[in-house]
Amino acid sequence: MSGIGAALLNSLDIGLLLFIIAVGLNIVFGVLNIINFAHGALYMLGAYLAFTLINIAGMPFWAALLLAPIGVAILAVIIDRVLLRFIYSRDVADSLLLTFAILLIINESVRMIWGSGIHVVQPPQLLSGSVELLGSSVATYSLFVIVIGLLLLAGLWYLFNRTRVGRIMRAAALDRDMAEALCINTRMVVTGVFAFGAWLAAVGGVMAAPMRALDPGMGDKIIIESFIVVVIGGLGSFPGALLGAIILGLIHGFGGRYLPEVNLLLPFVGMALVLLFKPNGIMGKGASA
Amino acid sequence: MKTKVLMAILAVVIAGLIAVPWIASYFYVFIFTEILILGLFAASFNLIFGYTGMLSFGHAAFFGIGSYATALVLIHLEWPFLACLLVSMGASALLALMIGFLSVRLNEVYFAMLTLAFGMMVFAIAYQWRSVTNGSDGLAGFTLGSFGLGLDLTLANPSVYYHVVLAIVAIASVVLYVICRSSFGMILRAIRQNPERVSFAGLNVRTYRLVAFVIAGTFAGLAGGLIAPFLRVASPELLHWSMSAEPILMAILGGTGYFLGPFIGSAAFVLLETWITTYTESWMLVLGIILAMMVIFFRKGLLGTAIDWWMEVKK
Amino acid sequence: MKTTSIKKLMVAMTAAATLGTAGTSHAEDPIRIGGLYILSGSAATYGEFAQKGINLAVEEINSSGGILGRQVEMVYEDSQGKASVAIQAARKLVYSEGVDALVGLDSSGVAQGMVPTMPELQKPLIITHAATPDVTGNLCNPFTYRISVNVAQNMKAAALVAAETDATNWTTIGPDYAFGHQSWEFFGNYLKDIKPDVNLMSETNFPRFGAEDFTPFIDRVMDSDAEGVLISVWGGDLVNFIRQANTRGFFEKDLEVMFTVGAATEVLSALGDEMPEGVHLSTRYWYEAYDNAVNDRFVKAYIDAYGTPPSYNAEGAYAAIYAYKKAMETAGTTEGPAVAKALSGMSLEAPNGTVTFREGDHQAMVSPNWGVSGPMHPEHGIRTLTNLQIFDGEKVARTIEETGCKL
Amino acid sequence: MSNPVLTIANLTKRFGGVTAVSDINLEVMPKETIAIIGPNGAGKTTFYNMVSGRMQPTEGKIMLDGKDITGMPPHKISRLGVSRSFQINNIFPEMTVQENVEVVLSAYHGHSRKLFNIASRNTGIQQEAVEFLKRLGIDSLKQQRAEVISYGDKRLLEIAMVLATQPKLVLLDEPTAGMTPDETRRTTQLIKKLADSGDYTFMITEHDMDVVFNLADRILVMHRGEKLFAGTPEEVKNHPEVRVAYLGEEDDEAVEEANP
Amino acid sequence: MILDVRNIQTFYGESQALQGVTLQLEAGETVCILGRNGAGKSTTLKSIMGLTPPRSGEIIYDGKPVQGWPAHRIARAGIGYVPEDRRIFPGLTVRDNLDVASYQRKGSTARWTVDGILKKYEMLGERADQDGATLSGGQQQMLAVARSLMIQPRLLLLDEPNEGLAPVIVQQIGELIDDLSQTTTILFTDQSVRFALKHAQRAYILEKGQVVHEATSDELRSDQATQDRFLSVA
Repeated sequence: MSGIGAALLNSLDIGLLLFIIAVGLNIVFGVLNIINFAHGALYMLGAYLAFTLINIAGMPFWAALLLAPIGVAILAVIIDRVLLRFIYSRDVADSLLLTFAILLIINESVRMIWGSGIHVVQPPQLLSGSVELLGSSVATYSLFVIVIGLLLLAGLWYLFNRTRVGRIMRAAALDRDMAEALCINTRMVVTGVFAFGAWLAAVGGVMAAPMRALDPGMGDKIIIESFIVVVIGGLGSFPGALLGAIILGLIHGFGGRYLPEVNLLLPFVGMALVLLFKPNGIMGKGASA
Repeated sequence: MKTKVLMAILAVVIAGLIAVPWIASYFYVFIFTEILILGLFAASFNLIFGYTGMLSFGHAAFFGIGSYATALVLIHLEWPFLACLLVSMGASALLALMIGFLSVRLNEVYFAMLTLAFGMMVFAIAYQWRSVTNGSDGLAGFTLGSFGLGLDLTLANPSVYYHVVLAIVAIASVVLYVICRSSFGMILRAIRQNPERVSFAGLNVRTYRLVAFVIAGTFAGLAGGLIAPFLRVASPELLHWSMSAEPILMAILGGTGYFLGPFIGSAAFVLLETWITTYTESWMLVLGIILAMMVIFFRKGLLGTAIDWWMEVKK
Repeated sequence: MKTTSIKKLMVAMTAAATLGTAGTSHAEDPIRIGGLYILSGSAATYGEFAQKGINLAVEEINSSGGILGRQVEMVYEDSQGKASVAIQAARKLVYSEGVDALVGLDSSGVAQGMVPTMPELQKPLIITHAATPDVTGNLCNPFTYRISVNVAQNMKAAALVAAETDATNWTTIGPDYAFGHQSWEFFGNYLKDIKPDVNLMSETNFPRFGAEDFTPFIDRVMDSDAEGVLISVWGGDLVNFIRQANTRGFFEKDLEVMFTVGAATEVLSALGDEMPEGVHLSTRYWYEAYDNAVNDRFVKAYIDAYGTPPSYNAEGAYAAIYAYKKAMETAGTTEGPAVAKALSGMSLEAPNGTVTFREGDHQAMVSPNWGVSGPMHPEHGIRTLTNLQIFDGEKVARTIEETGCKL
Repeated sequence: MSNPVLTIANLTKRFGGVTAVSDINLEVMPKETIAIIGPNGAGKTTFYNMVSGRMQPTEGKIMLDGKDITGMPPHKISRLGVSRSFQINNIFPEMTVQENVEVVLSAYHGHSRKLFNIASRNTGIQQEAVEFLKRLGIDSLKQQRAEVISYGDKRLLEIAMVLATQPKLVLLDEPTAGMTPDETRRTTQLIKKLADSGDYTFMITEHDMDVVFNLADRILVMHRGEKLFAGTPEEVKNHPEVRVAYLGEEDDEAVEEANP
Repeated sequence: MILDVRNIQTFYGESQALQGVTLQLEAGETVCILGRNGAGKSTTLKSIMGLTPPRSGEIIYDGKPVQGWPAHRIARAGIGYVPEDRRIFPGLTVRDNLDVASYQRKGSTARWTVDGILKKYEMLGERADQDGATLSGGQQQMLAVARSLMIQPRLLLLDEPNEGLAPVIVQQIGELIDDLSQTTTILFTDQSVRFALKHAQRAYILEKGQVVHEATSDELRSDQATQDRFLSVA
């Protein structure tokens, strides 16, 4: 039985990291109707910035967790102002293509700046051990990821439901014209939301850095996973993103253990099934066939 | 007058293409073979994207299945090449029918995501079904026998193979072109511009989208059948989603609004890659910048922009 | 009027098409060697290592008079780890860049696709990294050589190491593609031969390549009654694997753990002291394993130039350039078929000793290095290897019959 | 007496708790022009959407020529002979004016299933398309891209496309909305001419009362989803309840009753 | 003069909705725009608000030309807007619907606050924590008007405030307009002559995107011919 407990914890660990990464993708889609192909690249940037701050500048992990995402968010503002502003009024296909171009540019830039070697970041001393839980030892850092993921979920819920800024974002997403007529500068909301999505991607990157080796392909590895999370949970729904992330976490956690022959196939089967029967995702708005 | 000029240009281009092995350096035989095959792949994609308005992110599934089909037939049955291509087209048509049947009812993002999922499922199967597909290594080491139809062609000679590809791509392009210009093709263009109006004209839009999807898949399969002997390998990367991105980039680069756009895009893509990689390893960076510029400023692609420019000059 | 403009167009087209063609080679032109490595994406670090090794060799050779009195010039292409890309890139190197010889290949899949096309290109290829046995086996041909250790050699050595342990129940954790599966198959077969009473468990573990999270597989092995485990995960995946295994207490269990690519320097330097002590690590070349002048010079030059000890991949690439120097000077020409022929049966002094390309299959008779991870190196920031074992190259190689190569 | 083209019985549409269309009964006779009017929110568009198959009715029946078409998808209803125009332009912007009509014609004639007949060589359909453009007086624009012609001409093009399927019943949804007064006059005359030709049965919604009274043989007045009144234009003009609906003369007594 | 609209022409794509609309409002007035469906009433308000910027013509608010400004800037200048279909933000509570709109110009004190409104309009106060979308039509209308007050408007644009509402509610809306008109300039549209004449001092009649008649309420009340001609079915 210890196997199931361990697999469960492991699934949660994978799932909540995926949630942290994918929820930004989902918010950007929900509010801006943009499928951000470069989301994985922004996640990678977050991880590399954390590496630079921790291993090269010698800062503590906590400082990197604070600073790296801000750096990526600033870059996102530039991307928004220089490139994306041209395509907000166009159809989704254009945003897919433009963000794909941005992905290529960021990927190659990362390789030019940081080289192609494998880098690792140490978890902070406080979190580097492991604890006994559910009959198996679990890395303290994994628990930290789970906790941060849940905190982020709570924070997002609080932001969107209990703060004025969050409500303004929702209002702007629901009805841009009406929001404008109520003194809300929706153009700024758009930039802000894109930067916020990038910030979340980068938080995911910093969180991943102590458990995942950094290499210039790490963004590509995560982007399709993030799509799967978002599609399964429901485009534009962040509780959906959590559900999707946990489902994918379970597929990896249990699929790897009990169905290793098809563990490459399973996520895509899950994604296709959801799209076939609930195209808007399990928690998506107006789900219908 | 205008048609005459166009026909003359086309004739020169075709004559030039036929003459490639004699007028260009040997390497360009390979480059042009690749351009033609990828051009056909991109043109097949553009039937559903540029004409019908469906952004598929799984088109490589058909390209890949075509390459595996040809490779498998060559390895196990040693049939003539033409027969291999027919098997490739059949296999991809069948796969397109299955995927299309489930996918065409979804729109936009959902269609893109579902085709991505199906494409990656096919990739995962090819990657892991070692007994049939040889897993991650792919199928290699097959040799081309005869061409078929009693023609005595040394297919192993790259120049000969180039001419065979040129002939087949030319025939396939004419067929695709006729389909695009047919009443059916007109309906497809109408569906992209205004699907609802088409259904109010009494047509089942879903059926038309499916037929277009299957035709596109079949021609992608033909392109895949041509690429396997050219690359000497059928490997899983031909099925990967990043391979699905290539025809999208080519179609956009060349111009989705024109039949020849994807071919121009394929030529630009392959030549750019060849030339740029000579000077820098950061080819992806250059490609990213070019793509961003195309999407933002030249949405009509190279061909569209050139035609607009020409019209401007003539005025 | 019209004919003239068409003629002009034809001329222009021809000119454009001829662009980029290499001129015919003259004696004073440099000898060009094409390098085909992964230069982008997750595994780009391997291409970078090879380039570092090659650059050293080229600098040394050029500063001491070149090959046949001509300077050496490298031209690189990115294989992207894809066979389809690599084959077209090789054609570009040969037909457009006019290279005289090729080195390279990291991925086995790429090698499997590439190798059958070599006779068509009529240029020799020395594989410096890709380890699939087939390219010096049933896919062998007169133009293809390998200077690095292949899976069969490494697994034969691994079986010898494993046979000396007390473990009888063996399983594996390997990437879910050809390399992982092949490693396990060869290892199992050899081990069964040497020590018939071992038990090869049917419960094997093949996480997907690039999986990032290996915990489910680590747990599975820990829950099983395995006593020995062969781990062929490599690169960034291996770094992830070991860090995750540490947190699960995997190395505290009473297990014989063998990492088939564990002593790769990029992995060791990424991990530092997170690499546990007392596990079996292998690499295709360990920089402190050889006590000879060539190795001393190579290691010193490498550390001076790049600040880190050389990886196996850099060594293979470095030696390959010297192999071409010797072969071209033996043949007295850079003509592809002649150079290829000269390589067959040739021996050269490389950092890992005297290396001979066996005539029967063109595989270099080299040995993997197996050792046990020891204390941290005082300067290099990586684990040292203790109990180093270097096997006789002939002894760990398959027989020609076994390879299936008919040359 | 001929049979009605369209028979609508107890047609009702509810969205959640809101009843958008409530229990409408109507018979449309061949060759007549019937107008449907009513203030905003009266349910005209929902009514249209049900007849053309865009929405499924909650209750009731729609019969075309005695055949039950309730709940059929739009393309089937269109095949059976109901053709509609839309409030906003619904053409193919990147095609020429003539091609716009050809699309509809080839759908109607079944050419759309032919993969290998070059459309531009199909002279039969081309001539027919030009015929329809002539009928609407826009044949001189046939080679223009549809997106560049004037707004009024686009609406005429749409009517040409609607007519091209030889429909038993033509639904026009605010055919003169957004037109300049000049265009409105021209369009009204054209529709009048088509209606007088006796070839078509029209159902029209329109806010411009001049247009309505000019064209309609009968008028159905809807108010808050219900049929308020149906009759000839004269009757409608003089009907007190209709005046109330439009001018908003609330029954003051009713207000007081509800507000004791 | 607080608002001076001069000959504006507005298009939806190529469909011309306004064919040159001209109207003026003095500060403190309550004015109504009458007209049938599709006459251009809503478009006139949206054009003033900057939501469908006119292609030509001028809009002078408080002495400043505001055409071409983004809508939020026009709103910040003090024009409040209540759209035809109310457009309450679903999923946000009544209080939050008010809160997102709260805006205060620098150097001025806010006359309207969330708490102040919830207190003044009991109906909203009782439902402060209810999802705005679950309110009845009339309640939503109240909320929409209240929400527009949160930007501290000096001029309020109300688009068909009565549409689809029961008579008793219409009466309440009328009272609300009367109350607000004590302190705020109001421009509203309506299809109902009776209501308009009861609550506005002047009216413009729009037809086919043009002002076809302009009169004080008293004049129009006795002018049956004009009423019938422009507003009835006759």
